[in-house]
Amino acid sequence: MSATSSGGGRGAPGGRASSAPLLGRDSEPTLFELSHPGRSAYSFRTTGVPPVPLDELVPETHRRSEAVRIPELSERDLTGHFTRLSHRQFSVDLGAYPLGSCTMKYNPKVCDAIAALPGLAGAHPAAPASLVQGWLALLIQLEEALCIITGMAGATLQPAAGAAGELTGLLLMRAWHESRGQTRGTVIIPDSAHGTNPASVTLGGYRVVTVPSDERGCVDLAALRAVLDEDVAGIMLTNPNTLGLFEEDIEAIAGAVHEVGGLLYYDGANLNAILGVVRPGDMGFDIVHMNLHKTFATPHGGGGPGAGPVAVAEHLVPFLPGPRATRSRTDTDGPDLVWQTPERSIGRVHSWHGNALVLARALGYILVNGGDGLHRVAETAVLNANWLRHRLREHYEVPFDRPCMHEVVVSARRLRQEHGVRALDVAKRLLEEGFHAPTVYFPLIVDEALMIEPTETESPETLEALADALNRIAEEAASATSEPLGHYPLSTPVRRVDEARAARTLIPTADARR
Amino acid sequence: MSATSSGGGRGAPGGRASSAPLLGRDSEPTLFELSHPGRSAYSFRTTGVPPVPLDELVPETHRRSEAVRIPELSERDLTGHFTRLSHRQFSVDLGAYPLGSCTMKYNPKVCDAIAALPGLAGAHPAAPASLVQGWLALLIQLEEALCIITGMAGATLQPAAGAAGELTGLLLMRAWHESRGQTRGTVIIPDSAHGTNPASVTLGGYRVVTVPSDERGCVDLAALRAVLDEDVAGIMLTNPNTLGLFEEDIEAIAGAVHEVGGLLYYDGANLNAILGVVRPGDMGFDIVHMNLHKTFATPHGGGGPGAGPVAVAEHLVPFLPGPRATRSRTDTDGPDLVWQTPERSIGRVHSWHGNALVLARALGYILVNGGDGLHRVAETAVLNANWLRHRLREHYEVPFDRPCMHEVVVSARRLRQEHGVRALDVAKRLLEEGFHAPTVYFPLIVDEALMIEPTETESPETLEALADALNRIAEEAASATSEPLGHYPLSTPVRRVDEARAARTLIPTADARR
Amino acid sequence: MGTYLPHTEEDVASMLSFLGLPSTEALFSAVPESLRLQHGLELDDGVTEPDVLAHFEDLAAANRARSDQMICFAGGGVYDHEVPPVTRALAGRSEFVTSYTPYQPEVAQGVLQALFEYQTLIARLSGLPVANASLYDGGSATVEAVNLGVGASGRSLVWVSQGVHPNWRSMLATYGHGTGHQIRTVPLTDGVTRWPDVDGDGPPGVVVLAYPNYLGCIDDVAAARRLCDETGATLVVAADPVAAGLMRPAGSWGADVVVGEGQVFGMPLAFGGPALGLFTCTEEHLRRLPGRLVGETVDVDGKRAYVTTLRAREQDIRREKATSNVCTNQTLMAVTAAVQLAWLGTQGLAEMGHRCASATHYARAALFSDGRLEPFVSAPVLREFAVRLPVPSDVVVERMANEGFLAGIPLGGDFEGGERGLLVAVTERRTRDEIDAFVAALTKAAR
Amino acid sequence: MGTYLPHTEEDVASMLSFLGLPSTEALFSAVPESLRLQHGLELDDGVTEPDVLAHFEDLAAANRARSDQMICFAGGGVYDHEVPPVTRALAGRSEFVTSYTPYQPEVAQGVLQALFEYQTLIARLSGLPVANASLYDGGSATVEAVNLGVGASGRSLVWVSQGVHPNWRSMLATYGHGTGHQIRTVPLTDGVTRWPDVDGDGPPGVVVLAYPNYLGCIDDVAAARRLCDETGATLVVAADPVAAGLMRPAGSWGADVVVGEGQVFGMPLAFGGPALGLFTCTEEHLRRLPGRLVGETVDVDGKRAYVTTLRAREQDIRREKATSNVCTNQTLMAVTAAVQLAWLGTQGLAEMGHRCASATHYARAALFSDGRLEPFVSAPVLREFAVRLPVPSDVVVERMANEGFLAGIPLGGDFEGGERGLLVAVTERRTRDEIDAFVAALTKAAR
Ligand SMILES: Cc1ncc(COP(=O)(O)O)c(C=O)c1O
Ligand SMILES: Cc1ncc(COP(=O)(O)O)c(C=O)c1O
Repeated sequence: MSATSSGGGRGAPGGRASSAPLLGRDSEPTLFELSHPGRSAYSFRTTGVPPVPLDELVPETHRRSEAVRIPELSERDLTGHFTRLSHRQFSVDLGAYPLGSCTMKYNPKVCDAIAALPGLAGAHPAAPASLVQGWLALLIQLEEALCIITGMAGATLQPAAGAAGELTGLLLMRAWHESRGQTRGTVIIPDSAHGTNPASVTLGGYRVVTVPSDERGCVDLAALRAVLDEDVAGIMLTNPNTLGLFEEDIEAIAGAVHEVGGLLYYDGANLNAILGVVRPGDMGFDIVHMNLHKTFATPHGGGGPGAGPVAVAEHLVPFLPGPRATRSRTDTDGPDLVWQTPERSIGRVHSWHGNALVLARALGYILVNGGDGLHRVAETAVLNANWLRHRLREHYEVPFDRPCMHEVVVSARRLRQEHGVRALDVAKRLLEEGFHAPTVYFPLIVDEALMIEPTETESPETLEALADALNRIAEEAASATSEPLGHYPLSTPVRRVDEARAARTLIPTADARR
Repeated sequence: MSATSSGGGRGAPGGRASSAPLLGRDSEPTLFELSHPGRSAYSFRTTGVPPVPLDELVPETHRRSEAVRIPELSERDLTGHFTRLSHRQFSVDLGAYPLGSCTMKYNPKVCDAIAALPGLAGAHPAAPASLVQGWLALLIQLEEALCIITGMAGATLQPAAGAAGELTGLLLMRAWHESRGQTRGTVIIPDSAHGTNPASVTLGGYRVVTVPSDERGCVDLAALRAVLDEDVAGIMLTNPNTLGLFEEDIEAIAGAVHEVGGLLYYDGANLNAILGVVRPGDMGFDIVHMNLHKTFATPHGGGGPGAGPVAVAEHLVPFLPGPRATRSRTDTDGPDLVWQTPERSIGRVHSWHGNALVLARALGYILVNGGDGLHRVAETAVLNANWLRHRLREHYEVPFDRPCMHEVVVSARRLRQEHGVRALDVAKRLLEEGFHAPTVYFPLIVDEALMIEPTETESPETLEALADALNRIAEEAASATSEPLGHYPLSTPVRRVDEARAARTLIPTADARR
Repeated sequence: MGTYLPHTEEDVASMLSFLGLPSTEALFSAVPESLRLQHGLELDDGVTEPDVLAHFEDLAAANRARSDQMICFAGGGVYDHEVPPVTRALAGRSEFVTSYTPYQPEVAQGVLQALFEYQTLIARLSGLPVANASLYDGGSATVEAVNLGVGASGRSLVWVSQGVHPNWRSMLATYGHGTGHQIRTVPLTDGVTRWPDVDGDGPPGVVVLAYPNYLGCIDDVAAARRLCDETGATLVVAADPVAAGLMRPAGSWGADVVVGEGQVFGMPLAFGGPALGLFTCTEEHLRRLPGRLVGETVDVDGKRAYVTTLRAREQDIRREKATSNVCTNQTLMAVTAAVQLAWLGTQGLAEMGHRCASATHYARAALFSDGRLEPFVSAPVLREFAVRLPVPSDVVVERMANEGFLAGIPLGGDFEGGERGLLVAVTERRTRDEIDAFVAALTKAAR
Repeated sequence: MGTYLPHTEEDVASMLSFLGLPSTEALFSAVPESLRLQHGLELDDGVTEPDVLAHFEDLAAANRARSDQMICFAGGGVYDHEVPPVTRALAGRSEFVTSYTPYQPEVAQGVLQALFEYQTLIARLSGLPVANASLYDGGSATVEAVNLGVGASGRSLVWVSQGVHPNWRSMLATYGHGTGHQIRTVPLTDGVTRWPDVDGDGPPGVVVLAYPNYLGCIDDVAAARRLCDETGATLVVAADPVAAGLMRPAGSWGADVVVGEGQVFGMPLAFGGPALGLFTCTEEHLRRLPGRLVGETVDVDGKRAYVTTLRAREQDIRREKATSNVCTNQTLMAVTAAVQLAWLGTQGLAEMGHRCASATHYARAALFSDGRLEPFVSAPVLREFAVRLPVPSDVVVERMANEGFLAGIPLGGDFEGGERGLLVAVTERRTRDEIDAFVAALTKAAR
C-alpha cells in the first residue's frame, strides 16, 4: 500500500468484496476500519426549523465535550459492508437448518409484506385505542386463534420471546397461588428441560426441583410423585419433550400435580408437533407459552425478535398482564375495541404491546394455513422427523428409538468411543455439506447429542440429502483414509473458531482490542 | 441415494445450500431438476367467479392438449434456489465493478423506494392523461432536466436502452434530412466506437463509414475531412471517447460535419465524465442519447432494464417520437398535462412510454444530486480515473498517456509479449481478488485492452486496493514462482468457463441437453 | 449535495497533489475553455433524500389510475395480475439488481443460470426450441422478429394483421423507415384476419399475426401458416403468454418466431415499463437471433457452467453486420419472469389462464345479457374483449374513473367505429363483486 | 391450504410406507386417544395469501394513528425518526432475517460481526466499555439492570426515579414480584428527582434514574451518583440514545449500567415492537451481564473471527443460576441499529440530536409564547416536553386526531395533575410548517 502517495489510504478499502466467499476468503473489515473522517451517508428532511445554538439547548454541565465516534462511511461502502456480511451468514433461505428445538421452518414472504404495511408499522403504541382499532382487532384475532390452538381461555401477547413467556407464566402461577393465600416455594422441571426453564423459575422467585427422565425418555412418574407436595407451585413441561418424545403419561402427571394444588406450565417450543392433534389445555395444562418465531414461522432474525404469548386457562385469565385488547362491553359511544387491564393483573411485562409486527406475521401465517393447514403442518413435521430417524438409525445411536414427534435426538457416542469423533465434529463436518448443523449437546441427558428438527418445509429430497450426508460422515469417521473430521469445516468464511481464546482475552468491542 | 426407499428422491434436493459458495462449491440444480410433480407455491385471490369448463372457453382446435411443463416447487425451495443463485453472482453492492464503458456506480437505495411507490408502479400506461397527471409531471420534469444537462431543446424518454436511443437518433437524422428533401447514405463513426453504433447505423438504413483514430487517440481530423461529403447524414461520436479521452477538436469536427449538411450524434454512454462541465449541445451536437442506467445510477439489473432517452436540438424537436408528455397549451378544461405527438414525429419507438420506473429512478438521482452535485460527480469520476492511471503506469502500458476523463484504457501488451499473459488472464486473476474485472479487448484499437472505469462512488481506499491488486498481478505475471495466471480464478463458484464448447455443442435450454 | 461521493475535501486535495494538479478544474484541461459551462447547470441544487422521496410521493398521489385505488379492467398487453411478495423479494435481491451483463461468467453464474432457466421456460411456453435472454418489450420483440423474417426470406414486404397491438404496429412503421421494410396492415374482419391475395407488390417476406389478437379474438394461425407455406414468408406470431397456458402453442401451429409481452409474469403495471420482450424461434433461425443467448457448458474442472453464447451474432463483435443492435436489455425482468413462472408451476399457469377466461366469460355474460351493450366483434375471445358503446369510449372511461374503475382502453381511430369501442381485460385478480359493480357502473356510464 | 408444505400425497404415502405406518394418524400413536382432537381446530380453513394480505390491508386501514397519515408528536421512548431506504434494505437482507442465534460461528460471521459492531457503537454511545448483543426493549433492559444491581449490591431495595418511563416502572413492579425486589418510586419535583434520605428500610441496593427523563427534563445524574457512592448502590441510568448524541455520556457520570430504548436507530414505530433494549455496563459487572455477548477471536488459521462468548453466564449452561433467562433476543434490531448508526455517522448522530432539540425549542417557544398554554414543569428539557392543558389531555388528543395530529401522550394519573398533562415529542422529521400547524391546532383544541 502506498498510502502516503494518495492520501486516501487511511482506512480499509470498502469497495472490495474482500469478504464475499464468492471471491476470495479474506475477512471483512469492521465498520470502524472502513470509517473515514468526513464521509457521510445520512440525510434529513429539509424542515425550515431554525437551528438553535447548542449552548442554548443543553446546559453546559450536561453538554458533550466531544462527539460520539461513529463510523463515517459513504452509502456505497455501508451497503458493500453489510451486503458482504450477509454473504458470510447461513440462513433458512439458503438451505436446510435442522437445528433441534428451534423449528427453523421456512418463513413465507407474504408475512414480510404484512409487517411492512404502513398502517401497521407506522402506528404509535401510545395512541389511544380509538385511533388504532385495526391493531386491537388484529391482537384480538390472534389471541383468539392462539386460545383455540392451545385450548385455553385467554392470552397475553406481550412477552417478547419464549423465555419472557416462561417468566410471565411463572408470575401468573405465583399470583394465582397468592390469590388463594398460598405461598409455595418450588417448581418442578424435568432434567431434559431447556435452560430457560430453570432460569425463569429462579427469576419467578421459585426454587427448581429437577425430576429425572425414565428409561423411555419421559418424566419418571414415580420420581415425580416423590417430589410432589404442597410446596410445589407447579411443573414446567414441554410435550413433546426435548427428546422429541410425547409424554404419554401426561394425564397422570397432570392429575398428580393438580392434586397437590400445583399448576402445569406448557413450554410451547415444541408446539409444532401437535398442532391440531392435541391441545395443551386438553392435556391438563393451565399455562402455555408459544414461540411464534418457531411454530408460526416468524423469522428468527439471527437471534430475534421473537414473540412468546402466554395463554391460560379460565381461572388464570384475571391475572393476565395488561393492557389487553378487548371488545368493549359498554354501550357508550367509545370505540368498539378497548384496552383493558384484568382486575388482578400481574402488570406489564413489555414496554408496550409485545413484538407487535411479529404478532402480525404469526397471524398471517395462521390465516393462510387455517385449522386444516396447521394440522397438516404438524403431521408433516412429525413425518419428516421419523423418516430421518429411520434413515439415521444404522449409523447413529438413537437413544430412545421409538416413534418421535417433530424432532429426533441421535447420539454420536459410538463414534466418539470407537473413533474419537464427537457430536461437534459431525456438526462442523455437516456445515461443509451445505447444511446447517443440528443442535448439539442438548438435551443434556443424552451423551454426544445431535438434536435434529427438519421441520415440515423441507422436502423429501432435502431429507434424503441430509440423511445421506450424515450417514456418509459417520462412515468417514470410521474410515482411515478420509480427512480427519476435526479439520472441518474447510471452506466456510472462517474455519473452527477459537472459543476459549474469546473468553480468555475478552474483546467485547473494537475499542477493547489490544 | 436410496431414492427407492423414500419415494421422495425423484428430484434434486432443494434445501441444501449446495450452491452457496458459503458452504461447499457444488453447482446449484436447475429449477427443472428441483421440480417435483404436484408441488406448488402459487395462490390467487378468492374471487367468487364461477369457473367455466375449459371446453366452453377455448374452441377445441385451439385448446392445449397438455399443460405447459413448468417446474413445480414449494415456496421454500423456490426461495432457496434463487437465494443461492444470488450468492453466485457478483454485484456492485458486493464490491467494486470497474467495468469500462459501463459506469457501474453505486445505485442509491432511495431510488428503489421511489420505483416501488404504488402510485407509480401501479399506474396503467393506457390510462388517459387526466388519470395519470403525476406520471406526466414526472416525465416532463425529467425531460427538462435532461435537456438542461445536455444543452438540448427537447427529448424523448421512450428508448429502453442506449442502443435503442441510437437507433431513434438515426431515425431522427433520417427524418430531418428527408424533410429537407435529401436522401443521404452514410454515417461516420470512429474506429474506437462501441459496437452498438455501427449496428444501429445499419438498422437506421445507413452505410457505416469508419474514420481512424490518430496517434493521440482522437478522431483523425484529416481523415474525417477526407470522407465528408454530401452523402454523409451525420457522425456518431462519444466524447470522451471510448479511450476515455476528450475529443479536443470537437469544435472543428462539428464545424466540418455541419458544413456538409450532416448532423452530429452524441453517444452519451460517457456522459458521466462531463456533467456540469461541458454540454453536448455546446459542443455542437444535434442529437444525444443518454444511458440513464450508467450516468444516472439506475441499476443495470444483470443486463437491464436501462433507459436511453434521446435529446435533440430545436430543429429536431418536431420529429421526436410520440406521444410526449407536454404542458397543455389550450384553455379547455382538460387536464394540465397532456400527451402530444410532435407534428412530424418519426412515431413510436417503445410499446408505451419507455422504461418508466427507470426514468423515475433517474429523476430521483438527479434531484438528490442537483446541478452542483452532478458537477462533483463528474469531477470525482475523472479524478478517480486519473489517479488510477498514475498508479498503473509503472506496470501497464497506457497507450495514450495523457489526462483521461472518467475511464482509462491500459494495455497488457507488454505482459503478453514478455510473459504470455493476456488481458483476459489479468481480468480473471483480478476476480480472485474480490473485484470485478475491467472491460477487456475494447476498444478494438488497443491491443490487449483493459478498460477501467472506477466511477466516482469508489473511495480512495478502494482505488488503492484495486491499483495494488492490478500491480501485484503484473508482478506475478513476471514471476516464475507464482501460480500461472491462466489457472485463475480458483475460488469462484465456477472456474474458467469453456466458451468454445458452449457455442459448439449449443445447449440453449434445459430441454436441449443431450 | 453529492451525497453519494465518498471523497472528502482532503481526499480530493491529496489525490490532486498526487497527480500534480492544482485543482479539479485542471482535470478538464482537454476541454476547450470556450465550451465549458461557466455557471454550472441550471438545475436546482441537490436536496436531501427524504425531500426527494416526498416529492415522488406527491407525484404518485397525483396518479388516480393506480391499481391499489382504482380497479383495473385495462389490459392491452399490460395486465393487473397477481405479483406475490416472494417474487418481489427474490427478483429484487441486490445481486441481481446491481450486477451487469454477465461478461465474466465465473462470477455471474447467478444471473446466467436464471437466464438459462428463463429461456427454457419461455421456449416451452411458445412451443419453439430457442428463446433469447430478453428484449425490451413486446413491441421491440415484434420489430426484431420482422427484421429476422426479412433477413431470412430476403423480402422486405411485411404483412401485419390489424390484430397486432396498434402500438407495436406503430413501432413496426417507425423502425421500418430505417430498415426500409414495407409494412402493410391487413384489416380484421369481425375480429379475425382475412389475408388478401398476393398483389402487384409481390408476396410478403414476413407475415405477422397476434394470437389472441388485440381485440381478444382467437385468430386463425393455420390460415397464416398456409399463407406462409404458399409464399415462403416467415411467420411471426405475437402470442399472449397467459393465454398460452390454455392454448395450443404458437410453435405447434408452425410459427417461425413467437414473440410476446412478458409483463404478465411478475411485473407491476409500471406505467408500461420496464416490461419484457419475449422472443423464441426455430433452430433454423438461430444465427439471426437478436440479443443475448445463454448456453450450458462446463468449466475447466468439468463442472456445469453457463455462459452467453453465439456471441458472434452480436453488435460488439459483428458491428454493422449484426442482425440487431441490442446490448443492455431486460435481464432483471427475465429473472423476474423465471421466478414468477416457477411460483406458478404447471398448474398455477393453467389455472391463471383459466381464471382469467372464466372471469372474462362472466363479465361478458353480465354485460351483454340485457342487450343494452354489445360486443364489438363476434369472434370467440379468451381473456380480453371489446365492447361497443353507444357513446364515445373516452367519455365513458372518464365517467368510470369517478366510480373507481379504470374501465379499459378506448379502441380509437385505428379500428372502424373504434371511437365507441372499449377494450376490456378481466384478470384472475378481479372478484365477482368487482365485476358485478363494474358491469353496473358501465351500463350506467354508457347511457 | 397448507401452502408451504412441499409434500404431495404420494410423498406422504411413500414415506409412511418406508416407516411401515398405515396413516399419518399412526405417527401420533404416543398421544393418548382420549386427548386427541376429534374434529380438528375450530379455526377457519386456510385462505390464500392474497386474501390474507387483503385482510391485513383492511386492518391497517382501520388504524388512524399511522405516521404516513397522521403527523406524529408522540414519543415516550418510541419516536418518528428518519428510517432511510438503505437501512431497511440492508437490515432486511434475508440472510440476517432468516438465520438464528449464531450457534455455529463458522457460518454466522455475518450476524456475529454486525453484533460486534453494534456492541462497540452502543458502548461508545453510553460511555461504558461493555454492551451486550441486545435485549427485548427499554423496559426489559431496565429490569435486567436492576437484577444485576441487586446481585452486585446484595440488597434488594430499589429506588426508582418517577422520571423513568411509567411502563418500565410498571415492569419493574411486575418482575420485582418474582425476584422479591422492593421497588420504591421516588417522585419528581418540578421535573427533577429529589432523592430522599435513607429511612428505616435501609439504603437502596440499586438506584435508577432516567436521563433525560420521561418529562423530557435533564435530571441530575451527579446527585444520583453521590447517593450511590454514599450507599454503595448500583447506579442504573436509562438514557435516551438520541439525546446521548448531545449530552455527556451517562457512563462519564459514573453510571454502572446504562440502558435505553434503541427503536430510535432505524426502526419504525411498529406499535411499540419489535424495539431494542440497549444494555451497557462497566467491566466490573461483566460476569453478571444478561444476554448474549460477542467477542473477537481467531479461527484455526489465525484469521479474525467472532463468536458468542462468556457463555457460561447464560441460561443454557448456568440454568437456574443464570443471572437472566433471555435466549431469543432482538438481534435483527441490533443489526438494524448498527446499520442506522453507520448511516448517521459521527456528524449525523450529533445533527439528529441537535435538530430534535432545535425543533423542540421552536415548538415550545411557539406554544408558550402567548401564555395560553404552559409547560408542565419548568426544568430544562431537550427533545421532549410536557404541556399543561386547561382541559383533559385525552380529550385534546382525540380532537387533535381530527386535525391530523397524533398530539402526544397523556401523562395520566401517574403524575400529579397528569390528567391535564400532555407529553410532546418533536423529532428531526417535523417541519416548521407542521409545527406551526400543530401549535395552532393545539391552542384551539385546548380551549
Ligand atoms: C424447549 C425450549 N424452551 C424455551 C425456549 C426459549 O424460547 P426463546 O428463545 O424464544 O426465549 C427455547 C428456545 O430455544 C426452547 O427450545
Ligand atoms: C460507448 C457505448 N455506447 C453505447 C452503448 C449502448 O448502450 P446500451 O447498452 O444501454 O444499449 C454502450 C453500452 O455498453 C456503450 O458503452
